[in-house]
Amino acid sequence: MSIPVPSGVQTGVAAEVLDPVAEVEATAVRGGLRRVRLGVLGWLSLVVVALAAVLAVVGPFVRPFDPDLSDLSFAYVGPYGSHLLGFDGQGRDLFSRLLVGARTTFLGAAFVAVVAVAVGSALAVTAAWFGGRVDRVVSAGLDVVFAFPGILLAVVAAAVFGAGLLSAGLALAVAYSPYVARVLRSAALRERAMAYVAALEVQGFGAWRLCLRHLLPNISGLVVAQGTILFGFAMVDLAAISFLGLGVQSPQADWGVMVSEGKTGLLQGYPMESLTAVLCIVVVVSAVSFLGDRLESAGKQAHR
Amino acid sequence: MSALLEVRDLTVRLRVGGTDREVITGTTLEIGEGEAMGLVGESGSGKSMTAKAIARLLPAGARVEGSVRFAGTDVLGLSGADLRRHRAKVAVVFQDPRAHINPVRRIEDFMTESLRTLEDVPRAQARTRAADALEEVGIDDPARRLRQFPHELSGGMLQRVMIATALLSQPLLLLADECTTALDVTTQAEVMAILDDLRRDRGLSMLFITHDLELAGAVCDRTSVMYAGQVVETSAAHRLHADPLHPYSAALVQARPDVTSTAERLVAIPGRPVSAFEAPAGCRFAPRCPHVLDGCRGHEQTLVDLDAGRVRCERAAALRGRLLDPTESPTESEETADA
Amino acid sequence: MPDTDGPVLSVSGLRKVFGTQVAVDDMTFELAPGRSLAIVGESGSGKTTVARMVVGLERPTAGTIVACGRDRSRPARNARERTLRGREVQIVFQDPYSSLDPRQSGTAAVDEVLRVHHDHDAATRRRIVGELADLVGLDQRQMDALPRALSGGQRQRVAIARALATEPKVLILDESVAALDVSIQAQVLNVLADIRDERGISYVLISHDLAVVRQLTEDVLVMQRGVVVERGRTADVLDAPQHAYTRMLRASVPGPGWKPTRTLRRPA
Amino acid sequence: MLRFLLRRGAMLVATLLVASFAVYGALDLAPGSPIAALTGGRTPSPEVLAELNARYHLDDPFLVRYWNWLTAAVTGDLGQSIPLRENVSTLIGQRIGVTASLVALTSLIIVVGGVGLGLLGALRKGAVDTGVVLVSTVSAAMPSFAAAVVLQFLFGVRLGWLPVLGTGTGFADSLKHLVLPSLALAATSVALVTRVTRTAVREELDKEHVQTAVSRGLPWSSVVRRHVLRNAAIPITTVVGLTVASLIALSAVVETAFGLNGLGAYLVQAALNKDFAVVQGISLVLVVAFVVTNLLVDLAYALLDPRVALGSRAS
Repeated sequence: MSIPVPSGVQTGVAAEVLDPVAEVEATAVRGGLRRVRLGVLGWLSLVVVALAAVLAVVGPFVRPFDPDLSDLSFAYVGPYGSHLLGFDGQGRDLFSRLLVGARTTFLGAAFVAVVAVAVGSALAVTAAWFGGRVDRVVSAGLDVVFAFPGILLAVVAAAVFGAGLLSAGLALAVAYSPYVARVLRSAALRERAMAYVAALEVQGFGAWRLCLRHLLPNISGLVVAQGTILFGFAMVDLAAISFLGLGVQSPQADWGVMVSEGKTGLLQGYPMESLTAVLCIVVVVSAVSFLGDRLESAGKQAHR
Repeated sequence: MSALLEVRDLTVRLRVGGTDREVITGTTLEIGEGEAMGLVGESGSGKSMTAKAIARLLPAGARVEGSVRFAGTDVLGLSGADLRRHRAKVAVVFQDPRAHINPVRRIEDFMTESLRTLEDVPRAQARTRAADALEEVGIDDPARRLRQFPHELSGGMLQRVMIATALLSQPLLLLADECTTALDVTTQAEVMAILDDLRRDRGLSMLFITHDLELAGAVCDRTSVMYAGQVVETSAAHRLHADPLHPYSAALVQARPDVTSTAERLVAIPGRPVSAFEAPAGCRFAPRCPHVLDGCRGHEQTLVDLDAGRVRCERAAALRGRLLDPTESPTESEETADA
Repeated sequence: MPDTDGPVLSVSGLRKVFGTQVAVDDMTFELAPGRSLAIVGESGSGKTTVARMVVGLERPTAGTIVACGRDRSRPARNARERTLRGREVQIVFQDPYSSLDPRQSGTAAVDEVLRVHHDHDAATRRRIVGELADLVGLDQRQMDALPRALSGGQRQRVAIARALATEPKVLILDESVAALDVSIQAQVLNVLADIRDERGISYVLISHDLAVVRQLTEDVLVMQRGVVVERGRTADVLDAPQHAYTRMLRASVPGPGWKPTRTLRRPA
Repeated sequence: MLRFLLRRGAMLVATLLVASFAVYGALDLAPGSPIAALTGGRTPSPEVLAELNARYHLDDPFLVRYWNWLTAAVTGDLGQSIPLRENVSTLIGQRIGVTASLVALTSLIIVVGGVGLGLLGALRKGAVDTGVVLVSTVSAAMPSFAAAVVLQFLFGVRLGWLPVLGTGTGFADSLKHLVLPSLALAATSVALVTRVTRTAVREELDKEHVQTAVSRGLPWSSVVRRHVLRNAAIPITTVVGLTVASLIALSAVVETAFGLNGLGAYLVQAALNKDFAVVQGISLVLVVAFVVTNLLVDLAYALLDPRVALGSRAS
C-alpha cells in the first residue's frame, strides 16, 4: 500500500536535489558500475582475482607435477629443485596441489554466489514489485531461512546428503539468499517508489517489462556488488567446511583441505602446507572483498 | 543604524571530487542592528553558502577569502571557545527541521541543551523557559510537547520548535535559510508571522534566505538578489518588486505568475540558472539577459550605488524605469542550449 | 470510439480510505475536452490521491472514474486494456529527478513508449520523437543525453514528451512545476500552454500554488481533508473566495502589500 | 512497546517451529537407517530389528515422531544418541559450557576491540585512522580457521607461549586454553565491527542535526557524546549483536581446529558419524541461541531508537 506523500515534503527534498553542488556530486556517481574508481589497490585486487580465475580453469593443465602422486620418502621435504615449495606430509608436490586446489575453491564459491544472487534478486524484485501480502510472505520466509547460519546448514546438509562440495555449496547458497534478498529488496523498494516507475505503469507497461528492463538494470550495481561480496564469503565458508572435513574430500587438492591436512605437520614444525594454503585463501579473499566494498559503496551512492 | 554584520568580498570555494568549485564570488552585504535583510536567488546562486560562511558552518575543505565582521569581531579568524561564542550569538533556522533536530532525543533535550551546557541553567528553570518559548510560538500544551520526540510532531510544529529554540539563546542575528519552503502556504504564513513578530519584539537582526521574492518583500527591510555566486542588486525590499534595478531582478519578478491575474504569456528567462563555477566571463547574467550588449561580456561587472540601492550592471542607469515596461520587454528569445 | 462532445474525464462519488483514514471522500467532477481543471489544497488534502486513482496507481474504495467513455475504476484486466488506458490519461510528476529512468535518454524513453503502443516503423518513430522534442522545446542533443546530463527543467520537458507520446486526451500535472526554479517554471508553464493550444489536450493540475493555478487553468476545485469545499471558475474563486478555507489559502499567498498574520487559524 | 514485544515473540515461536520441523524433517528423510549404525553394518535378525524399532520408535508415522520429539525437546529431552547409547541432552550439557565461554570471551574481544578501534579511527583522522583501517583490513581477511592455524604456529609452535590444543582443567588453565581460539574466532568479526563503527560515526558526523548542534555553539565533546555517539550507537549495537549471533555457529570451526570439547566440534563429529539425534539436538540448540540473540538485537534497537516503537523501522 502506498501512502500519499505530502507535497510540501517533496518540495524540500527536491530543492535540496536542485542544489548544484549536490547535483555535481550526484552525477559523478550516478550510473553505478561504469564509474567506479578502483585505485592502485583496486587494480591489484582485480589482477589477483583474475589470476585466481584463470588458475581455476587452467590450473590442472599447467601444474608441473601430478598433485596426487605421493612418495612418503619426500614427506615434509622443503623446496627442492623444480619442486618450488617442496612436499606435503604425504610427499606430494605442494605447488602443484596449490595450483589445482584453486579450482574447487574458486568455482565452488562462484557457484554459491551465482545461485544465491539469482534466487535472492528474484525474491527481492518480486517482493518489492507486488508489495503487500506477497512482500510479507516472502519476508517471513526469508526470516525463517535467516535463522540457519550458513555453516550450520552445511553441517546438516553433510549429515543428510553426505559430505561433499555440492551439498556444502547448495547449503551455503540457501543460507546466503536471505542476505542478498534483504539488501536488494530495500533497494528495489526504493526504485519501485521512484516516479519514473509509476509513470511507465501509467503508460501501460507490464510488470515483466518494467522489472526486467527498468527496475533490475537500475539496481544492477548493487546486484553485482552483492555477488562479489558473497563470493568472498563463500570462499571462506567453503574452505572452512572443507577444513572441517564436510566439504571437498581428501585426498583431492583443495585449499581448505590442505590447511586441514597440513595441520599435523604444522604442529610438528612443518608449516609449509597449511601456511601456503592459508596465504592463497587470504590473498584472494582480501582482493575479492576489497572489490566488493568498492562496488557496494559505488552502488549505494548511485542509489541515493 | 550601525552595521551588525559586514560581509566584504566573500569568496568561497568547495572541493568537489578533487577540484575546487567556486560557489560564491565577492559577495558583499551588511545588516544593521534590528534590520531584516532578504537574500533571494535561484538554486546555485550561493545564498545558502553565504549563510553557512557567516555561521562558520562551511564543509571541511572549503576555502574562504574576504572578510566577515560580526559585532566588531573578525568571524573568519575565530577558533575554539571564541568561535563557539560567535555561533551562540548567531542562531540558524534551517529549511528541513526534521533533518536538523536529533531524532532520538526529546524536544526538551533539544531546546534546553545549549542553555544547560553553555549557561549552566538548572534543569527545571531551563524547562520552564522552553515551555514559555513554545507558548510564544503558538504551541499548545507545551509540557506534553517537551516530552515528545521529533517524529511525533508535524513539520510546521517542528519549525516553530526550531524558531523557539533559536530565540532561547538570545542571539543577535537570526539566519533563516529557506525556513518555510517545505511548509504549506497557510503554515508558512503563520510561521512567518511568528518569526516576524518575535524578531521585531526583540530588535533582532535577520538574514532571510528564500527563493520567493514576494515573501522576502513582506518581511524584510532590504533585499539582496544573488545570481551565480554574486550579489547583483541590493534595494529596499518593497521597491524591488515594483522598481528593480538589475535586469535579473526584473526577470524574476516577471517570470513568476501572478495570483491576481492571468498573463497572456509569462516572460520566461531563457536558459537555466548557473553556479559561480559554471558562470561565463564578464557579466554572469549576460547569456540570459534580454538587455545584453556586446560590452557586457567583456569584463566583470562591479557593484555600484544607484538610487539608494546597489546594482551590478553597467547598463542599470540607462535602463532605469524601463525594466518592467511591457513595451520594452524584448520578445522571448529561443532558449539557449545549456552548457 | 466514444463520442467526442462528452467529457474526456468524469469522476463521481470517488472515495479512498487508507486504513482508518479517509483520504478522499465523495469527489465528483467532469472535464471537457481542451479545458483545464485545477485541484488545489495543502498536504494531506487528498489531491495527489485523486490523481493517482485517476491514472490507476491507486484503487478507489468507492466511486467511478470514466475516461473517454471507458470505465477505469477497477484495475486493468489485461495488457490490451492497460495500454488502451495509457492512451487516454497520462501523468507528469513533481520531481524531475526521479521521474526518468536514469539509464534511458529522452529519445529512448519516448521511443520505448511508441514501440509498446504502436506498430510504427523506425523512421516513423524517429519522426514522432522529433515532433515531440520540438513541441516541448528540446534539441536533438538534449533528447539523446542521459537524464543526469540534463537540468531539472529539461528533465521535466522529457517527462512531458514521454507522457504525450501516447497522444493522451488528458494530462495530469501532479505539482509538475513545483520543484523548478522560478525562471525555469515560467518556461515550462509556457510550453504547457503551447501544447494545449496545439493539441487540444485537457489538463488536470494538482497544485498548492495559486498563482500557477491562475495562470494555467479555467476551473478549480479546492480540497480540504479529502473533501471538495469550493469549486468554480478559477478567476472567480481566487478573486472572491466563498469558503473560509479558500479565503485562508488566498490570504496566505505573499504579494505586494501582503503581511503575514498570526490570526490565521484553521477553521475547525 | 508491549505490542512490539508480543509480535516479536510470536514471530520467534513461529520461526522456531518451522526451523525445528526443517531440521527434524531433513535428517529424517536422509538416506541410510540408524539401525545400520547400531548393528555395525551386519544384518540383524528380525526379532532384534523389531526390538530396536520399538525402542527407538522408528515405526511411528513421521508427524507423530516429530511431535514426540518436539514436545520432549521443550521439556529438555532431546532423545537418544543411537551410536553412543546416551541421552543427547546430557551430552549437550557436558559441552555447552566450553562453547558458551568461547563465544563470551570472543564477544568481549569484539566489543572492546572493534568498537574501540572504530571510534578511534572515526574521531582521530590522519595516521591513527590509517592505522585502524590497516589493522582492520588485515584481520578482515583472516577467516577463523586460517587465523587458528597461523596463531597455533606463531604462539604455540614457534613461541610456545600458549597451549594450542585441548580444553584444559580448572579456571585459569581453561581460560588460557581459550585465548587463542577466541582470538581466531574474533579476527574477522573485530574487523567488521571496527568498520561499521567507523562508518556509522563518520556518517553521523555528517548529519544535519549535528550541524545544528555545532551551529548552537556547543562544545565539540558534548556534540560528539550527546549526538554523534548516541545516534551511532544504534547501528553499532545492531551489528555487534548480529556478529555475536553468527559466532555461535562459527565456533564449530574453531573448536575443531583447537580440539576443544565444545558443541560445534561435537556437531561436526556427529554429522560425519550420521548420529542424527545429536545433529538434530545440537542444531536446535544453536538455532534457538541464534534466533534469541537476534531477538535481543531487535529489542536493543527498539530501546535505542524511539522511532521504532511506532513501527516505522528506520533503515
